[in-house]
Amino acid sequence: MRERIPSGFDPFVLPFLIGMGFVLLYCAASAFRVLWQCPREDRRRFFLSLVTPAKALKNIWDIFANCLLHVRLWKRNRMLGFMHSSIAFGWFMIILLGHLEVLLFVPHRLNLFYYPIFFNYFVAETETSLRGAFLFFLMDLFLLLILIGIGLAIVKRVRSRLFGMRRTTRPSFLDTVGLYSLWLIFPLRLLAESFTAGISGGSFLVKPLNWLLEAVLGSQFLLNPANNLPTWWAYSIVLGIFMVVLPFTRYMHIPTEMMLIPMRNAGLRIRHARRGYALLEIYSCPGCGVCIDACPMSVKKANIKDCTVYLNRQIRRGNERRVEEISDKCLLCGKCTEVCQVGVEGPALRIFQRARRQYAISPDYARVQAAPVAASGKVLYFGGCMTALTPSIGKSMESILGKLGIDYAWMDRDGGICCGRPMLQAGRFAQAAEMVRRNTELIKASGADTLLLSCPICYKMFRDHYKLPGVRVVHHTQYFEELRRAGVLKLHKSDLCYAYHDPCELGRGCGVYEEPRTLLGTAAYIVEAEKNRGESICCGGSLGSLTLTFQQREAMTRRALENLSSGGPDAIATACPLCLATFSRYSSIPVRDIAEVVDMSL
Amino acid sequence: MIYQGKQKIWSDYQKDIPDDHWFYVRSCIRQNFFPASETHFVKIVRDLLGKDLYETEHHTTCGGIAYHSDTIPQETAMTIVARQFSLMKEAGYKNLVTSCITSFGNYCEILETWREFPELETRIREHLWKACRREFDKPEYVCHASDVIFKLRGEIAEKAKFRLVDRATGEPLRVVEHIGCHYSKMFPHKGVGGAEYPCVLSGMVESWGGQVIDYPERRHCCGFGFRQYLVKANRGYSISNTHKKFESMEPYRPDLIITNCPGCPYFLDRWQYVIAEQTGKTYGKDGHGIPALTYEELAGLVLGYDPWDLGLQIHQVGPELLLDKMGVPYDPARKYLGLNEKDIMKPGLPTVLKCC
Amino acid sequence: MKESVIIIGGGVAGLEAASQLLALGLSPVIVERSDHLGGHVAEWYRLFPDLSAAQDLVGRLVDAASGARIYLETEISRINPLKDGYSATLNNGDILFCKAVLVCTGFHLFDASKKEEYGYGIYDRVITNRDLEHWFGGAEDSRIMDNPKAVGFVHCVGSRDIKAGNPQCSKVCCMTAVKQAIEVKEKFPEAEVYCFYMDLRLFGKKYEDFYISAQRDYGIHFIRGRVSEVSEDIEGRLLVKAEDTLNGKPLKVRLDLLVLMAGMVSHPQTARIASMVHAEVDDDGFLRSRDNIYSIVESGRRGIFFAGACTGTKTVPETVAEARAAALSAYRYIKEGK
Amino acid sequence: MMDFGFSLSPSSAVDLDKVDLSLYRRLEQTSPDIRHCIACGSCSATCMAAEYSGMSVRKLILNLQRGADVRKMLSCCMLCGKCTMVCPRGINTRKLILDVCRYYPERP
Repeated sequence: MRERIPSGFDPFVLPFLIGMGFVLLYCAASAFRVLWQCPREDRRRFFLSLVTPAKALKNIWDIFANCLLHVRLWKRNRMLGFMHSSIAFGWFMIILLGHLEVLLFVPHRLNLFYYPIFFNYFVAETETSLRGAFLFFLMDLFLLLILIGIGLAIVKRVRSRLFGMRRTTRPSFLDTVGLYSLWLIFPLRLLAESFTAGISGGSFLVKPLNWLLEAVLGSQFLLNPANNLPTWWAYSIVLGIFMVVLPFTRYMHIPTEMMLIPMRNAGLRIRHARRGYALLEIYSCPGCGVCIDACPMSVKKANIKDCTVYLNRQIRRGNERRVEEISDKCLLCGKCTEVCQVGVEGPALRIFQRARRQYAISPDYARVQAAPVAASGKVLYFGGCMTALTPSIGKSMESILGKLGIDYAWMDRDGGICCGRPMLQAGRFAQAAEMVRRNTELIKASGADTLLLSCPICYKMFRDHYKLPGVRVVHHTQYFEELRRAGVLKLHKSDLCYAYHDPCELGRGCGVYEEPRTLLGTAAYIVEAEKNRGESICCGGSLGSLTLTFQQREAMTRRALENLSSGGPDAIATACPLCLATFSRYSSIPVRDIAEVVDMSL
Repeated sequence: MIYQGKQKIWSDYQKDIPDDHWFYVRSCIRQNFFPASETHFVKIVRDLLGKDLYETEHHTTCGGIAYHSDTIPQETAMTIVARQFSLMKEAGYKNLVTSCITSFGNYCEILETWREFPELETRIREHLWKACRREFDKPEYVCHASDVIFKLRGEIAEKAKFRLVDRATGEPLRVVEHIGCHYSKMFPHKGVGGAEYPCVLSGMVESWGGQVIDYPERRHCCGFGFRQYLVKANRGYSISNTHKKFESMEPYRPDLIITNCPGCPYFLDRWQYVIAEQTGKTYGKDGHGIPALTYEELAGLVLGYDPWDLGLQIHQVGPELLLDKMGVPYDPARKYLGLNEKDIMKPGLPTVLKCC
Repeated sequence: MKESVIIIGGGVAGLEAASQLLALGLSPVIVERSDHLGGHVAEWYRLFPDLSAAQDLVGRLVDAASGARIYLETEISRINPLKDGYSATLNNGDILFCKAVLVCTGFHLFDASKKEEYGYGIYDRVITNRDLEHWFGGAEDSRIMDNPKAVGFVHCVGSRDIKAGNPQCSKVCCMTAVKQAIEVKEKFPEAEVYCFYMDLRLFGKKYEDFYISAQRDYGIHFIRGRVSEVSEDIEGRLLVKAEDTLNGKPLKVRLDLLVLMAGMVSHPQTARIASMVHAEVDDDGFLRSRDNIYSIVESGRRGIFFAGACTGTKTVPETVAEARAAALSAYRYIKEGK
Repeated sequence: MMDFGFSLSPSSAVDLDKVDLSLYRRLEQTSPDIRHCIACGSCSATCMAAEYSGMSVRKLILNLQRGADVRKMLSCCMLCGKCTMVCPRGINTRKLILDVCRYYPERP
């Protein structure tokens, strides 16, 4: 072991140093800004979580698993998982090993930031020592891993279909600069190390390349330091470029996600579309474009630029017009969040974006009268607005409850107050809160202990946004399944084979996947659709979208029906009046609510 | 505006107006509103033009006002009218001439009703017999007095001392004609020129040298509307109608309004004062109003009768500017002298509308 | 010698029937009062719903019927029944013998000046649907100004109006109004275009598409309410009053052009011809068919057939279809005695 | 001013030449299907707020076309979407309502 440069410095490290310095400063400032924008309560919670050992451990593991190993991505797509983890983990290991080398061989240089990165230039170590040989081997091994990852990335750029991706994002100019510099970093490192391998040593990757170079250029040429310096310059410059552009490219997701994970683990949520925690989600988006294929609006290559990845990009760019468009168009089905590797909550971002709008007219509901109901039997049924337009559901509910002899009261049979969810989704929180207040009064006054809902939109709203102590909020699929298990509801199995459509608000929204299936499976046969449960495709009728036209929605509904029909069912079952009405418009096979199916089998 | 188009329509609505031998029935309210108008109709037709015009003091109201104010049933009005017919029969006349537009409409409506429901006529004959032992014949012709003046407009023009022309400029006066609603809106064929473009008044104006203004709200009611005026709660509606007409005619800067109905000249005249008091707005020149005259008054002016004998001092809107324009001489000192030089006293003057 | 059929009227129905009869091997004779063939359609510019040129259709019909004997500016003076046919005396002295008579006398466009309150012939800027078609076809019309700011269409002029003597719906005016409104908007994109309607009766194929397009693509305003009166203001613009019945309020608007959708009424000649052939006239003035479902083209009298708008208001395609049906009926009557 | 015990009543007539259509014109840009209404009234019939505020998308559109005030009818709208569901012309009524609420000019 010997240090080749006594001063421990060479000007070629400057580009790297500048880049690194810049990116560190930028990240620190950004982190400070996010913390500053968070409400005091959130900030306190975050700092507390950092010093709570269990949470801290979880944070470390989550960062390791997701940022380096990309465990979630492996689960979704092995090729992509391998590609990402080979680059991220390999790079991490090279940096770690670089530091180890410094620590082991030149501990007095630990204070030099660039030493581990350019170790092989500054320190000549022979591979003959065991430590050197082992570390050289590991370094080459991880470099090889990264190079394989880069190779895959290049293939993916040209042929994304090989990776199972039908559509991917179009990178912006800076993204392209970042991408090419990232691609170049490791081949250049390989080249630089190969040039100096005759002096500084190397392992199975670098050494043979060094021999090859020797054969071509001659050993004298390689041994002259002036000749190998340009390769190190190139390596440093590319690193520097990558660092400098990083904050302005999608690669900003790398540092951001490391902050997002602990904050999310601390229980922080979006409270404003552009401030605090939301910024972390926006900047954590790696721009991978998984959400494009997942988005129900992207059928027939339409609305691609309205997916969450583009929302994040436009918010970063400050393109307000597009941000509004994208925010208003979305169905809020939640599928992008379901498939997102970093957990960007597209729907929530959009709702908060909508909430920023100012209105000249603001409804209040003082004039709206809703007749109080008394639920002597303790069960209060709330059909909701959409059930009023799908009377088959209401009739089936009445029929089932009647047959079972359950004493119930129908809260909004003759009209009532909306649950408030559509208003909430439109971002008009004050109006939604007013409806919540009015309904809460009515429910409390009714004396009920169970609020039964047949509409998942209402269910989600009552479950998450109402404070109804002592009142159990339950969707009819859950309620009937309970009764079936208790032996109260006895169903005979029909010969019909149903495809079950998971309504967005019930499945992804409330995590209710099993009860409807068990219930339906008792009353009939089930054939699963190609995409189901969390991957279920929105019917296209969602009230979440403010701007999608009737005509635009048709293609989405037809695509969802195609998916549901993939197993050749006799009929489609769903558990949402809006899905029912939307599918019925275009379906060639009958569409029924589970309540209807249950009633038919009772 | 295509004048030939109107002429074509007028040719479709020619009305038979008998040449002579008329049984004349006066109006209840005109004698109070415009006391000299009917007198001058008689003077012009009988005395000046030498026609046979018969009047009887036994004539009463036709019941039209009560009928249109919903205070008597139509059968009552019919029986009253039947009595007038019996008076005409007694006098030996067959051509009925009414002074009032509502009477004219009432007579026409009753005769049409009897034509459609002859049994009703039989019943009315019984009513009349029971009530006063009278019998009647239906008139051969029913005309309005303005029809008669329309017919005689040429003769009047020949004898005219003044024309509807601005003496200073030689330009024809701009005249708004206003036809009473009951004249031809119910039965277009019973009016000269029909209901949409009646020419009974415009014909007079043109014969006497004036120019008729066709303004957008020409067809609109004067606003009297019986119930609308008579019930005070509705009076705002009444004046609003008049206001609408004035707003519509204002841009044409009319010199005068000629009417053929008892209520119209009254309301078109008096409401100008109320509108001026309420809104501060006047429609004539320099804070004056637009004179609203009856056709008899206008015929009288043209023929050279004294304005004060014609009763123009009874109008709210002073006629002086019009008289000056036409060149009609008048003695301001005699303005408030009535019949036989009796002092009828000078009224208080409005604050907004200039009246002389 | 081929059997002859006299066709009274050389409009769309007469021409199409003639060409069909020629194809069936009979010898049709068209007797037309006016100096041209093609009837009202010959005076039109474009036809809904394809916006095809009316002249093209007339040209096709005339070509197809060119093998028939055609009398122009000729009227029928008398028709006498014979043992197995009819003889017809023309006003030029000719006498024609035939096996069957096909009445294709068509309709008469309502005289819009009869609706006095609309001021057709009185106000400078009031025209009819026919005047507008002439103008579309290139005719000069001084009533149509260069850059109208607002244009109105009045539906049902003389139709569904018992006071005008026509209780029937003229069927084609709603669609014509929508078509012409679109055409006007294309000529004058800056103009506001209003359609005053009582009901919109857009029953045919593609008609609703026109309505949607008129609303969506052209921004034409549809006001439900019949125009009650029209007057001219001091600037010479038309002041149009109607009730906005969907609003329950009176409405007025100033327009630079008002187009009256004159409806279809029975042709004055129809009654004369009917009396000659002893056909019955319905209370709407149109000819009475044997029934109105199955036998519209049959009169109920031996050898007398009807086609087109002489039996009621019709569209062009309906008239063409009836003409074919009538030709076939006449053929079977002559050949098979049915 | 003299008190006669009665006064001019305001005209109920809509003068299309005088109505302020700036809001309607703006909405034609942001919610173009405002033009599609055929006044069938399905929206009014299904509306849950109708009986409290006279809400009706049909009337809303008509009033906008006539430059009339629409604030009262919007005052109880819960944005539930029933009107969107029933509209035979596929008008995105919720978008329209939100746009009206958003762009309605502040008036004294």
